[in-house]
Amino acid sequence: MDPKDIKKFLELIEDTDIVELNWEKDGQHIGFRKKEGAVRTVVVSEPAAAESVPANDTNGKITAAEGKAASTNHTLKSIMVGTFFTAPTPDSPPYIQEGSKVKKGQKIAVIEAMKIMKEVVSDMDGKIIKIMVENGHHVEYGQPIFVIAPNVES
Amino acid sequence: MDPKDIKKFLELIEDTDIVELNWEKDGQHIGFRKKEGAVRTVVVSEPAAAESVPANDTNGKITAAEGKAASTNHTLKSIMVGTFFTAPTPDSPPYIQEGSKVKKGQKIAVIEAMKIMKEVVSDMDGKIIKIMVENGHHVEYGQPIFVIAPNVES
Amino acid sequence: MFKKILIANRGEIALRIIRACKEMGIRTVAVHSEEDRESLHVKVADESVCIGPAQSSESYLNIPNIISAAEITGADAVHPGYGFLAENSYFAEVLQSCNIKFIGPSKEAILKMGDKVQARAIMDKAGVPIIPGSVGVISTAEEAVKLVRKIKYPVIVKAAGGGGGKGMRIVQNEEALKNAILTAQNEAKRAFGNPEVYIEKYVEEPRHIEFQIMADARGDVVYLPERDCSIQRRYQKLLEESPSTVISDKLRKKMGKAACRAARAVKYVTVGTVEFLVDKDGDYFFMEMNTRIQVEHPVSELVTGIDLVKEQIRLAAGERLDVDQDEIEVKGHAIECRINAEDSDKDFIPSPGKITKFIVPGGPGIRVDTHVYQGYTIPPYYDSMIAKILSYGHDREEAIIRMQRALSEFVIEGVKTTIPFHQKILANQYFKKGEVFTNFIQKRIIEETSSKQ
Amino acid sequence: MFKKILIANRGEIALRIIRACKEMGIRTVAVHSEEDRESLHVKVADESVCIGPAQSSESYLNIPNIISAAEITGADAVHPGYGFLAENSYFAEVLQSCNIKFIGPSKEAILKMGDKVQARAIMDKAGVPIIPGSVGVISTAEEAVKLVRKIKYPVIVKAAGGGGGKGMRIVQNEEALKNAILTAQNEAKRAFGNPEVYIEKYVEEPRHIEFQIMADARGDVVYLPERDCSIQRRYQKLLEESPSTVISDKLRKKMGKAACRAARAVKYVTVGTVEFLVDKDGDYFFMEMNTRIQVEHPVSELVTGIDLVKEQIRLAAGERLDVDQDEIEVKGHAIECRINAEDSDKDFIPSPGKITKFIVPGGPGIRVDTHVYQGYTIPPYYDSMIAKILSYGHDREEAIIRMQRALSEFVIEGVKTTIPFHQKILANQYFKKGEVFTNFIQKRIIEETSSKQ
Repeated sequence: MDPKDIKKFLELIEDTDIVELNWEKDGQHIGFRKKEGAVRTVVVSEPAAAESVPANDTNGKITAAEGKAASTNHTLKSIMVGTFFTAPTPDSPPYIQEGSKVKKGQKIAVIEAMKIMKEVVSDMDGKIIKIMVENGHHVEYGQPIFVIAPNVES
Repeated sequence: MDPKDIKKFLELIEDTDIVELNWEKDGQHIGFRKKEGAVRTVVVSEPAAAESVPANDTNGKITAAEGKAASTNHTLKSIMVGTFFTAPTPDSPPYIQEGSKVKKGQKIAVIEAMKIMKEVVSDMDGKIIKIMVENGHHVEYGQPIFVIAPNVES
Repeated sequence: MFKKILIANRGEIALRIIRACKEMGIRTVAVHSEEDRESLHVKVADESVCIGPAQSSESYLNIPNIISAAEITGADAVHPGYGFLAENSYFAEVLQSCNIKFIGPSKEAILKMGDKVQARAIMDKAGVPIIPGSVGVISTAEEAVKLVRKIKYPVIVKAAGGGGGKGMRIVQNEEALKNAILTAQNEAKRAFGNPEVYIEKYVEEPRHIEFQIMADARGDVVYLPERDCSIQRRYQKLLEESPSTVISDKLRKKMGKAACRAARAVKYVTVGTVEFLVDKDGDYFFMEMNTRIQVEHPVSELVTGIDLVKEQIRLAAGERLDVDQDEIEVKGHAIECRINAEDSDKDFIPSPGKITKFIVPGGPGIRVDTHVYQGYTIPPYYDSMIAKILSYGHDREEAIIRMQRALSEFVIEGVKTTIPFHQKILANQYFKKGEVFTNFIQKRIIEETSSKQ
Repeated sequence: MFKKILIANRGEIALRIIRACKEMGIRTVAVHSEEDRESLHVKVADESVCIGPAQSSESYLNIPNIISAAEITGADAVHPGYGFLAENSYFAEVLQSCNIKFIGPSKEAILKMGDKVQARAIMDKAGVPIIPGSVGVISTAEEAVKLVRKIKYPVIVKAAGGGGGKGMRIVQNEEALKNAILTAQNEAKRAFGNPEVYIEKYVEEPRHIEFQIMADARGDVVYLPERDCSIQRRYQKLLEESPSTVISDKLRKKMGKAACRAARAVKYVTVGTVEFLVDKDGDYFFMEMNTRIQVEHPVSELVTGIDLVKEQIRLAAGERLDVDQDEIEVKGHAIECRINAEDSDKDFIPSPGKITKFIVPGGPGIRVDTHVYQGYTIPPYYDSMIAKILSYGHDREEAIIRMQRALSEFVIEGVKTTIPFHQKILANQYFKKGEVFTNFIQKRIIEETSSKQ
């Protein structure tokens, strides 16, 4: 992440009551948490057009590479409201970790709602790039919970 | 005036309570009168930049000529509120008519306010192009009352 | 008292409830669909949770997500507003099982009043006048023919699970009756999942008069002065006022007491409304009970000074009524106009879109309840009501003039609204004289307008 | 009754007067400067006339153009609002000579109350308590020294033609007195064209309590419950309420009657306000009379139900009072916050400019009087007040909470406003207890804030 971008973000959240900010360039997600409040999420699902244009300097090459990744990475969003857990019980090991390979249909988390645990399964074969919600935190409808890099067919 | 422009104006005033509309291209004035209401005036004092650019077809030449006139013509505005008269008494002949040559300081109208007649004098040597208010009608502050073409020093 | 209330609704009523909570020192949780992120109720609440996509069925009617939202935010009560889950007894039941208080009556009271046939029987037993008609559900055409020979035509066939005019058929003679029963059953099944219908004598040119009641858990019930909601279009209320021009002090007392009996008969707690039809002779008949706060509650607030939403919350929390019947009196006159984003010139088709200019009326005697603002985009998914304008005056004439003044000031650009239609109603001579029946819009506005053209 | 009223003012008060006229069926003429073409009062009036350039001296104070505007539009009365020409006896006189009714008292009453020294003498004669001090104008320091030896320090030197704190000097001892007289005379001459000064005993920690009166041409006068306007900053009122926390029913009656005597003493007609200082012992002293409608009139409207602007117009038209003193009672409690486009963090410097977002509060018990809207540009030429928010509650506590709720909803972007400052006042413990004196802002807000830093 470019230091200029970091500075820009810090300026943006100054004077707000945002206490936690997650920024993901490849998948183009911005998640933030408000003080005492519910989780609010802004999802920019389409990477900006400019980023997929290969640039012509050293920095540019990196951008181009990132741009390519961005167009393939996938965000799995919560379709329910509840509490997010990375493991089926407090004592069990987590289903997966960042970097884990996953199969389509594989259990990767649970969300507890109304005393019932609902399993979250991966919707594709690939690799977990990022777990976007901390274990035990709340999720709302539509909130990004995982970034998955699909297996490249080549 | 272009028939298209006329049509555009008619569309604009449809569904409004405007009952009288004066449009002056050279001096760029638009005056309109509301039903039962006070006179409302919009003054666009600067001719649009585009009009001073000579165009390259037959219509264009006329536009260009008008554009030139517009940049030199002068609008005399009322600096008081009252009733506008073109003559000192109902029986007298009018001070001037459209087309009259006038000298700076020459009486060209009177405005009656609070039973007192205040003279309106021309603020330059030139020719009256247009009397913008009808005899006996009301004027408000800043309302254009005359368009004067100054004498060209050549 | 509750510490945190989740508002399971949107729009102006969500905002209204949040306002009451703020004034009571109760924290608030707004829930919202993805579409409603920029809605005012979300911005004004202390917390907010997105509960689903735009479609109501997946968001504002999504019971698991709403209850999860209450759980993760630690809300100890849920206010359902009106519409959506407000009269859903299952929702009330699930909340109860989760130890979250439903701000409304018991699930039993909701169920009893929700079944129109059962409600009729309970009212009859409680001594509340009901419209002559079938005692229970009508199953066959033969049964219907026999009944109607006694009560005479015209009659109306209604859905037991219904409301809002759906599944209703007015029948003028015996030939039409059989077919009407079948059609109504089919329509009722489609609309409410319940094909049961019943028959009532059709009251001609009635007024829609309703009584707001407040009841506590101890069984004390009081009524507020009536609201006249006769100005309706296709069973949708457009303009409400209090008091009514035709209800005498004596009749008010009689009907008010009947409304209280209705509430007691189902052990009603919190606030509710008993709706009556009043015929030309001043006879009144129970129509139905709304077991929730209503859109038009502010007209009663203006003439009595009672904050109904605060009272509703207090009563739901188990507190006692703090006002006696004889302390409640009508003072002045209030009118509400529901401003909808609809094109009244084009058969009231909804007019969603971005509000490009919005200047609300103000000054003396005007109250505005709205969740929209300049720059807000009205989504096409929900109710078209975008504002309620209320006027208050010393008398009906002043309230009407104030409303006319307010509507003339109200600037809404970017969408079509029903403001011009309300201006027609307010200027109508029959309206000014107070001669309003439930057919007013059809007879005095729509037919008169078209006959002039 | 008048057929057409010209409103010689701008801003919220022009809109307020137009609203009253609309409700009375009177046509309206707005006058405006070139700068104010887009102002709401111009849009809402039936007609409008541009009377001059932006500067008030050339437009809203331009008597010939305003009277011409009344003549060409055929207005039969002029309402001056507050400020500008509202207390200009010459304006009242010229209108009278043109057979146009000035909506206010006679020019004689304006003159008498405008000269503070003369007013003191008239009040003294009428049995209205005045602050001990000079009987007339003080010309020399020697005269002053002699007087103050009798009434004791501290004293205050005031301009006879003054108001709003200009030309005022508080003097603690004899050494400072001579200099104070000279300085005040110079300042008064510069500000009001009249160097005359007088001396009063300085009342410490007083409350500013004022009584709204209404008087008809027959000489009947009634008073409304008091307004407490002690919350001031540099003699400018910020927040007003009715009733006051310290005025007993008995004192209200005593002061109200004194206010009526004050009005009768100058044959006052229409509405006006008698301002008093009330000291710690509950003794009250006449301060001045405002011979016009005031900014804070709506708080009295909310607690009495009387529409003061309508009454003012009725009384100016020669109609009689239609309310008796014993019919006027306080019901509930009302608060007004004046929202100014000022930066309260930067010594209240004005903050003109474009309003980029504007969402007004609403719901129960809230009244908003404002002439601005989203997209409007606040010009730098006039008063910085952009809105008045009023809250009404059953009691003071509810009114405060409602106001806090309303201010928390009020969104104004693009300019700085005094909303945060009002929030500080409302949250202050001394304010909540009702312990407010005219030094409240200085002592409880500004000094406490700076001592914390």
